[in-house]
Order: sequence, then structure tokens, then C-alpha cells
Amino acid sequence: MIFDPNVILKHLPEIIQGTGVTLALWIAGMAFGIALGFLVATTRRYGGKATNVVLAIPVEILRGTPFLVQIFLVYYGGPFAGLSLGPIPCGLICLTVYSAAYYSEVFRAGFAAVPHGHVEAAECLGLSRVQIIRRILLPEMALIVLPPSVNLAVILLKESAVLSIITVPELTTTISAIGSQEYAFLEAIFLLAVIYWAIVEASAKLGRIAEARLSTFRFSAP
Amino acid sequence: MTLPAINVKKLVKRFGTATVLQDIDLEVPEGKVSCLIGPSGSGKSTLLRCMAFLEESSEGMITVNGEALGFFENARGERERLPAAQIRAVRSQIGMVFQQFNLWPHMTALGNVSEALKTVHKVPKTEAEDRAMAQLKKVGLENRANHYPSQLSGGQQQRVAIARALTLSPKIMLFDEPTSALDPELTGEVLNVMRDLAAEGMTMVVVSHEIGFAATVGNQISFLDQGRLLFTGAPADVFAKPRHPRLEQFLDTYLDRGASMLV
Amino acid sequence: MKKTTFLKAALGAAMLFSASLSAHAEDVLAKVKAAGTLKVGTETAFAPFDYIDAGEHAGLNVDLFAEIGKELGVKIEWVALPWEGVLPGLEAGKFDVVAGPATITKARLERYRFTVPIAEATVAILKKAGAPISKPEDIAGKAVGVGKATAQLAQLTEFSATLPTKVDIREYPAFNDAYADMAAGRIVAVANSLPNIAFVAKQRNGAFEVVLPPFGKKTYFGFIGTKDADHASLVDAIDAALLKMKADGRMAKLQEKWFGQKFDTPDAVKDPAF
Amino acid sequence: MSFKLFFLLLKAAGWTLSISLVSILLGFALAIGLSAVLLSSKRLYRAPAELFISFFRGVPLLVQLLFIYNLLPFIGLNVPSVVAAIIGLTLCTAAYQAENLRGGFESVPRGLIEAADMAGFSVRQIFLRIKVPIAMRLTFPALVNEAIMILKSSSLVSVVGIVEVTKMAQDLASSTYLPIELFSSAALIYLVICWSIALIGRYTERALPGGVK
Repeated sequence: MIFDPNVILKHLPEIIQGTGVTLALWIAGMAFGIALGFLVATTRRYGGKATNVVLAIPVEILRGTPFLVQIFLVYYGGPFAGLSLGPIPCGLICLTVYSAAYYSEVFRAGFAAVPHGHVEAAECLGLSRVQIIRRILLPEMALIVLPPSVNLAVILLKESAVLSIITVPELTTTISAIGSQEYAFLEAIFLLAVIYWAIVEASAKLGRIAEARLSTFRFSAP
Repeated sequence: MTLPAINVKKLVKRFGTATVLQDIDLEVPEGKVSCLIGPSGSGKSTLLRCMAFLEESSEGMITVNGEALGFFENARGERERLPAAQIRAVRSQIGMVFQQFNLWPHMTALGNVSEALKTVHKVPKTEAEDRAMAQLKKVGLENRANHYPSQLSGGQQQRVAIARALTLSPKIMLFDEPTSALDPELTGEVLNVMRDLAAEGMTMVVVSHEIGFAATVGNQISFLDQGRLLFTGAPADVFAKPRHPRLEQFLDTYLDRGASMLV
Repeated sequence: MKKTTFLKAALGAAMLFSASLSAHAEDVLAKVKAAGTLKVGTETAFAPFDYIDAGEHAGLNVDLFAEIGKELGVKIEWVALPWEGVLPGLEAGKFDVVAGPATITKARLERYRFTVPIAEATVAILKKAGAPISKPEDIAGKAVGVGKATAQLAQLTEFSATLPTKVDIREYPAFNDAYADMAAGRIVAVANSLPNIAFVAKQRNGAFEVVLPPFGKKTYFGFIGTKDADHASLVDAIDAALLKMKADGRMAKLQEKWFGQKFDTPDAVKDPAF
Repeated sequence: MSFKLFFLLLKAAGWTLSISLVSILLGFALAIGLSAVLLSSKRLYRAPAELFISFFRGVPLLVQLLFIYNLLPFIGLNVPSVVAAIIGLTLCTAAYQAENLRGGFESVPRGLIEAADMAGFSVRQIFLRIKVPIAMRLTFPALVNEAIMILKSSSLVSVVGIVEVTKMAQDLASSTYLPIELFSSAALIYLVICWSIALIGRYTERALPGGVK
């Protein structure tokens, strides 16, 4: 059993493509998830008590079940309910909805962490609700939600590997196929670990830079 | 004259490049109440913490009842750190009361007071709790023994903290702004406990903004400003007019004007 | 250029360390007999060889290995993995032999040692009932499912290359997933070995149909062992048990039970057609 | 869907529960050690622990499990499926829990330690009597979250050959063609367990004496 790096070099184009699919799905799923999650969090906060409770149900279900089970339900159960999606759209939708549930909680916590006095001060000055959200809550929230958002992003990247189980042609699928095809199982696992690790470390680093940038806008400790 | 309880000589404390204490010389007389006053940032808390060896001084010496605290001067005249066991032994003569009480939140009042007896001094549980109970009684909190800190008011917490320090029978008690984290109506109960303690002849060093307390209970007042000890004396001398201009300014600026009229 | 060399060296060095520790010689048959259990790796989504029937592991493999166990005087311990993990598991020593079964191919013979063939493995098409496929060539341009890392995939890829328009090949972790997707309508056909698809067509009566003739070359299924000397005695013993079962008719009976027919299989495949 | 199928799922949930539980506990024990190393002032000690945490937080659990199952034998550690699954989940959760604990230890208020210092506690006594109990309370909510995460992550251990709830549902779905019913039931089982953990966690947290304000 000798490690053979030639296998990796030979399949470099496919590996790059698989990495591309993973990155694209991850970033798209996260972007849609952040948008949807923000919508959910805002609606829950300002939409009245009933709306809050009704929206809590899907959020809690999504957070209380494994991503894999959600994918299976949509991918294999979907066609029986008239929803026949290909692996990529199915993967993207699942990733979006899953991340939206978690991001909505991050934003909800962010809203809650802004001192109520700041909102009251804005109300007294006659700012409208939308103005308060845009001018007061969002800027204050940005720094609060950044670290958990970066953590969540890393978790989502790792969850995206699960999409290989429904044959989405992403990184894990691609590399394990190469591994079987070339009987280079160990090389494949090794390479997979290294690539994911590199992406995670890079994004964590980016997150720290963003955090440092953002915190310079904060004038004083509360 | 007897040996001072605490003797501070040529003490210097630096944080990085900032010098927060400069050439402090101070004798804390035994059985008396010494008060350290001064504006925020004058270094009075740092000085008190150096006396407890919670801060390590940069230069100079402190002795407690004649024994070196933390550092000693070796044969070649160099400052050298004492071994940890020796530091603990000297420090055992000192009790400390903090501004933020610092009660251990996972223990009841009784637990807080008896913990060190049980853990450090290996006193059997029942005896430790009896002794702790006696101290709680002294600060008037025997009926709060089984309450957790979060269930007590600030004043009660501070009284428990005093009881905690007293159970170890210290010879000297240090108070680091013991009432400044309290609501005004709760400071009285703590000051009363401190007054009782002073009446018993406990050696006390108090950092406080309670000028009234310093003036009435204190035997010695030291005024610090910008890291320097400007003067030390009896309250009557210190507060007598004409006052030192910095003290006058301090009394005017940091206290409401009524207080400066009082003293 | 220098960069590649460095990359190779670095990766190689990292793995060499682990490789150097793995060499240890021990006769596997003796070990199995001493332990009293034969560990068999497989995937449980390959009906009728290995599948889950109402929560129970069932199939030809289960019956065959029960007999092999009797012959060797050991109990059988099953380890079920996704197919992609089965051969790596064998190489990592997670089990002594792989049931599967796997198609005996040239490429695999280079790396593994196969037992006596247990069934025919020639690949054919299973289509969704009513799909416009009447002969194998009709799958040109259509979406066809197949298992990942299988010989069936390799044969389908080869067949696809001979067609005027290529087949839209979809790879699945297990053939079961491919059948499920065909039922869901995402693909119109699945390429798998005849015994498998005949069984599935019968199970899902009417929903799926077998398209004859098979497009693949004539191939056979066997169980898989490793080629190293330690495992030789074990695979020999399994071969002997299988040959004994062929001779006394037990094999034919089990084939009848699971396929509704018996296969005329050779005693060994030295030079596979594929 | 018949009761029998649901019963089979419940039976498989036994694996889900037991593997998760063992991993959480082992992970916690490992995390205490790791966090102690992380708090060390010596960079040389911290570095390997940081590398460990970075790896197990940076690589998908699916890949970690394959790594452990297929790579350990080459260093002479051929462990059966259950052990591989537990090792995988344990190492993964230990990495996360160690970070939590480190944060917890770092947020034990300085004054509480000074108070113990003044009372003559040794370093060891301060650690055991003050730091550990307070850090535990501070990190308890994170521990409950982590338990839920691991329970959900255990859905992946079928790649090393464990038939837990998700795999059982998948197996049953492929022979009964009832994917909606089976996967919904599996989801329900996870929900009930997760919500129970959350509930017990909240109850326990409230019962813990005096949190740090």
C-alpha cells in the first residue's frame, strides 16, 4: 500500500470541477438561506404572536432532524407527492431551507441582543419601523451575528458533503468515484479531508478578517 | 511603637509602560483603620491589591508583620520571588473584601464561608459549618445561610463576603471599594459591619469613596493622586482647612458638594 | 515541475508512514476458525443476493454463506456498508471476504481473488413499464441508472460509447436507489445483471420490465477475497465448500429458490470477457 | 405504514441513542483534557490540540468516519463498525466541546479566582472547586446543543456499517416503496429525542444552583 499522488494529478480537472460544484452549491445555498432566514426572523419578530408561533414549527422541525433525513424525504419521498427534482436542484433547495432555519435563529438572537434602549431612543426621535431596522438594528446586529454566521457557514459546507448520498456531483461524490475507479481509496479519503479542511480554514480566516474590520466601526464598549 | 501591620517601602507598579504607582511608602498601623482615598485611576485599588499580592509590584518591598510578602531582598540586594507556599503562608494573615463581592455562585452563603476551612484547612465538615455559621451570625445573615448568592441582595452578598474572609481569622482585613457596587440604600448595612469590626480592633485597610466613613471611623487617611501618595495623616489633620489643593479639588469634583461641607 | 514533485513527495511521505505499519503475516483461515466467526462484508441493496426484506437481511448470499459457515464450522458475521465502501473495507481488513457478489472482470482479477462463480452476471436493461425501449440500443440519449463503482457501470459506459448518441448515465450509491428513482420517473431504465433485474421485475410486478437480449458480454458473479498469501487458505476453503455445494445440488436448489432458474456456471473464471 | 415498520425504526433508534450517548460522554471527557491543554501557556502544548480541533472541525463527519474506518487499520488499529462510529463521533464532538469548555474556563470571572487565592486555595483546588463547576454551568447550554448535534450527526454512521434509524428507514423504503411514511417517521423519532434532550437540558439548567450573572 503506497500512496500514489499520480492518481490525483491525473484526475485534477474532475477534482477541480467537483470542488466548483461544492463551492457553488454551498455559497448559493447559504446566500438564499441567509435571505430566507432573515425574512423568517423579521416576520417572527414583527408579525405578531400567532405568526411567530406558526413559523417556529418549521424552524424547530428543520433544526431537530438530520439533514440526511430531510434530503431523503425530499429526494425519494418527493416524487410520490408530485415533486420530482434532480439531485442538484433538490440539494440546493434542501441546503437553502436547512440553512434558512439556522440563520433565522442567528438573526433572532441578533435582534434580541441589540439593547432595547437603542430602539426606544430611535422611536422617540420619530424613526419609522423600517428606518429603525435599517439604521439602528442592522448595523448593530452585523457585528453580533458575524461570528455565529461564520460558524454556521462552516457547518453548512460540511453538511453539503452529505449531498453525495443523493448523487449530487460535488466534491465527495467526485473524489470517491475516482477512488473506486482507480482503486485508490486511501488517496481519495485523504484528499477529501485536505480539500475540505483547506476551504474551512480559509473561510474561518476570512471571517476573522471581516470581524476585525467590522469591529473598528464600533466606537465604544456598551 | 509597635511594628506596623503592613509596611510598604518604595513601591513601584507598572503596567507595561504606564507607571500606576510611584515610590509609595506607607505604614499601616496595627489595630487601626487606614483609609486610602483619591480620584479614580489614582492607584489606590492597585496599592491595596499589591498588599494582597493580587498584583505583583515592579519594585520595592512589602512586609506583613515583619515578613516579606511576595518578594524579598537577597544577600546581594536583588529582588527575588518567594516560593508559592511561603507567599500563601504570609497571605493567610490577610483577608480581602472585593468591590464585586466575588462570591462563588455555585455555593450557598454557608458554602462560601465554610469552603476554605474544609478545602484548605481540612477542618471537618460539621466544625467548619459551625464556625462559618458563627461568622454569618456576626454579619446578621444566619437566616440566609442556605441561599445562593443570586438569591441575595448586593448588601447581603457583601456581608457574606466579609464573613467568608473573617472565618479564616485574618490579622488584617483589606476592603477594596466594598460599597461602590451597591445601591445607596444598601451601603449602610455593610458599613455597619465594618464599623463593628473596627471597634473590635481589627487592622483594616479600606479603599473607599465613602468619605464620611473615612472621616468618622478611619484612624489614618492616605490621599493618592496620579500614582503618588501625596500625604498620610489623622482625619482631623487631613480634612482640616486649609486643605491640600489636590484634595480640595478631589472633594469638589468627585463628591457632591454637600460631602465636602461635612468634613 | 518542481512543485508537483514536492506535492508527490509530501503526500507520499505522509502515507508511507501508515503503510509501513500494516505488514503482519497470519493465516486468515486459521484465525477465522480460532475466532469461530467469518466476517463477511456486503451491501444490503443488491436484491436478490443481499437485501432487507421487511427489516431482515435476506437473499442468496445469506443462504449460501450459511452453508459455507456449516462447511467451515464457523458463524457468519455480516458487515453491511454502502457498496463504495465494501472493497476499501476488504483492503483495510474490516472483514475476511466480500459477498456482494461482484462481476468477475479483468480489472478486478488484477487486484482481487474471486471465488467459484455463483451466478451469471451478464448486464441487461430494466425499463419502466411502457418506456419506448424494445432493444438495448434504444437507451441511446436516455437517462439510465446504474450503481456507483460497479462493473455494470463500466459495461454500460462501454456500451454507451458504441451508440450514436451517448446514454445519460446516472450513478447511484446502490442499485436500490436507482430502482427508486426509476419508479419516481427521473430515469427510464436501469442497467444491471440479469439475475438482479429479473428478481426486481418479478417483485414489482408490472411496474418494471426486462429488455432482452442482454447488451453486456457474458460474465459471472463471484465472491471476493484478497490476493495475498494470508487469505489464500480461506478463499481455497470457500471455493471447496462452493464446489461441494455445486456437486451435491445445494447450489442449484438455492439458485432455483432465488432466481426461479439455475445457472450453468463454470468452476472458475480465468479469462473474463470483460 | 404498518406498526411493524415503525417498530423496526424504533429498534434501530436504539443504536442511534446508544452510539450518540456514549460518544457525547467520551467526547466530554476528552474535551476536558483538550481544553486544559488549550489553556496552557506553552505554545508547544497548545499546538497539537489546536491542530486536532482544527482538523475535526474542518472536515465533514462523513469523511472523518471513512478516514477512521479505512485508515486506522493501516496503523494496526482494526476496529469494528460500532467502535469506528463511536470514535468518529467522539473525536468530532470532543473538538467542539473542547472549544466550548475553553471559552467557559476563560469566562470564569477573575475575581472569583482571586477570592479563592486569598483564601489560600492551591492551583489544583482552585481548578477543581471553583473553575470546573463554574465553567460547567457556563457551558451547559452549549453542551445540550452539542448533544443534539451529535444525535443528528449519528445519521451518517451507516457509512461504516451501522443500521441506525436513517439507514433502517432507507432500507425499508427500498423494499416497501413507502419513502414519505418511513422518512417522516424517522424525522419524528429524531424530533422527539431532540426535543426531549432540549427539555431535560432546560430543566437541568434551571435546577443547577446559582448561575454566574
